[in-house]
Amino acid sequence: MTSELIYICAGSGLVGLAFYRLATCRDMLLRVLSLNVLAVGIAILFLASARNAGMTDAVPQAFILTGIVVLVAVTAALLALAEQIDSQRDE
Amino acid sequence: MSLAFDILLAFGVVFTAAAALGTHDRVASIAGFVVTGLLVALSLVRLGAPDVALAEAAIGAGLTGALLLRSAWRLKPAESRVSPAIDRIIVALIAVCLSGALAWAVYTAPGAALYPALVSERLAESGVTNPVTAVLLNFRAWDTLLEIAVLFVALILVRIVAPAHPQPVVLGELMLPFARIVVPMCAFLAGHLLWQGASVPGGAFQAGAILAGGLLVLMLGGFAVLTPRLLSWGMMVALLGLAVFAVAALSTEALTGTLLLYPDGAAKIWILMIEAVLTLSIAAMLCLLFCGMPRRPLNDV
Amino acid sequence: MTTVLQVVGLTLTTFGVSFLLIAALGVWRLPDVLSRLHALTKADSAGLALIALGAACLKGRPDSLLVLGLCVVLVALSGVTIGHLIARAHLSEGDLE
Amino acid sequence: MTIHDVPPIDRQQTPSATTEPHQEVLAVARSSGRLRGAITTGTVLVVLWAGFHWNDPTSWTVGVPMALIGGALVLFLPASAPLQLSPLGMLRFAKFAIIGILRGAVDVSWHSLSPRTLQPGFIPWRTHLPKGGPRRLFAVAITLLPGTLTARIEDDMLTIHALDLSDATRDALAALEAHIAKLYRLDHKEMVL
Repeated sequence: MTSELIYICAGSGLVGLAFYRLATCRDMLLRVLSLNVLAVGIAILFLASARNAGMTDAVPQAFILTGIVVLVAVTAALLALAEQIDSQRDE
Repeated sequence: MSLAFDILLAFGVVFTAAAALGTHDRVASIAGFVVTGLLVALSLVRLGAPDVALAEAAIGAGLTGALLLRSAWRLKPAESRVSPAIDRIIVALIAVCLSGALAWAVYTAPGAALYPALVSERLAESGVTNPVTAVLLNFRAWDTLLEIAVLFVALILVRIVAPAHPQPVVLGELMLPFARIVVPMCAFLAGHLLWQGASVPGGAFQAGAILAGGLLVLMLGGFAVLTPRLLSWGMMVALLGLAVFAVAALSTEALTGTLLLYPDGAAKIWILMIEAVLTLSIAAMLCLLFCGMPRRPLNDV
Repeated sequence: MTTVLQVVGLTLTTFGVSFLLIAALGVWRLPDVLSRLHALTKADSAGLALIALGAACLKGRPDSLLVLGLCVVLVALSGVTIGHLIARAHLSEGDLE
Repeated sequence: MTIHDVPPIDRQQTPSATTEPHQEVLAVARSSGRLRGAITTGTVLVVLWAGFHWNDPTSWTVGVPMALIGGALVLFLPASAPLQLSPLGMLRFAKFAIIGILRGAVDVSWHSLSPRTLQPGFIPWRTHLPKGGPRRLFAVAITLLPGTLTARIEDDMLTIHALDLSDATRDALAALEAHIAKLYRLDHKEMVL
């Protein structure tokens, strides 16, 4: 149980850090990066809580796997939008 | 001993994430993010989730890092208006409270383990022996179908917004031996992960991500230029995954009366077929998401 | 037999890990970018090769040698290529003496 | 530095398409060379697959398409000349390379521990090896061997960054060049090219 607690602390630490950065930063790229860190922190939390007697539940694993793939698509879309906003601002 | 390793690893994860988020140098920040992703992949292995760890290393650290690096050269840095100290202190307090509350809530949540029993009970009839693959492509295949749809929607969004296409640079002679070995190896590893995903960690998402990496070596090394013809082929392959998955859903409906309930005894073949097409399709989608898709043909390149 | 393999495996792994540690130290202590690349390309490949060999000994099955060999080849190749690319980019920025 | 600062690649200047006389003949040779490369790659992949999954014949349902895709991806790469390696040379070169890599690691570790003694600098090196495979192998091997790192390749002119500028380094480079020449069965007449 202790090793789960360690990873729960790490995961919630990541969430806190990413939240702070999202709230204080104006740079688009760093915001997208913080969003990714936030998602990673939640993944660790989810999987640490899914552990039971040395086994990890398969259903949350599948959810997180889906989440990682969706997140990369969201990141690509957000970056494309940010680039577009940047070039519109130029004109 | 293993506890010391866990503490060191967790500390490393938080430390690299703090370093990544704390610096104003974008490249350093992205490098920190990639290292964080790799350490997180290691800690996911420690948490007994090697399938997720593979996906995190390939997609979360690798492809996302490459995407961020691509955009770092295009996005202008924001005007450095530092928020007032009082704001930052308040936000920091909220963040600390949030972390603490989250950790407490997760740690004390009642561990109602409902799924493991259900999954292991029906694993024998799912056609595969890796429980994660069984959940992804049998028990909750409907979710995965929608996930592919989400990926495709993101692709369409990128196509509409049409960011600039990355210009490959002349990277010199040594790119050729690198590509000659790494590109076929990517295909090999993708096939290997796809095949072994039925019984041990692996599967279509990890395989697709690795194949996409191989395609990106070809693109960024300047060996393959994204001509309009290649682009439309890529779009076709990207759509193929969604189409095949949807057709499979409809034909299972016709055969068994339930969406994505595979016929008895044939589940493994169905899953393998869907996964094989999904691998190609995910690779094409990830590659196109990275390269962007200009509306105009690339005449002026 | 197994104990001999284990001792050999542990020794090789220890050597490999110390190469990696020294490479990290080198990145920190060497004076300029190009000298640091030396530490990254050479000590890394050799360290990983030794660790892989040690791991194969510890595992005691010959078929793991194939997977580990593949890993070593890929890491060495990408180390060399990326080292060269960084050096090349560094030179074209005009730092050639 | 990365994707955007350098002008885009000009397809006419890639190493495979040089300005030599019989363009059409060369084009045919190139496309057949590519096909040969793809077939070689596919065969290697099949052998690797057999090594990984020898105990599971059903795995070929994935293995065969994988080998086809891997071979097809290689079609994008420019062709290189067929390999004419001597088997004995390969064994000798492997021994030389393994010893060299270990020595390189020890050497650089030593320098990391005492960086004050270091006098790094550049060595320009005009190689006699013909362009293509031999020259690329030379560049890769330089980076793995003690104290040297290929920093730039311009035709037969290599710029090598060395941790030690003494004659010993030059001798080691000459020895490496001779080893590669033996590996590819090149004699001196061809090397003057």
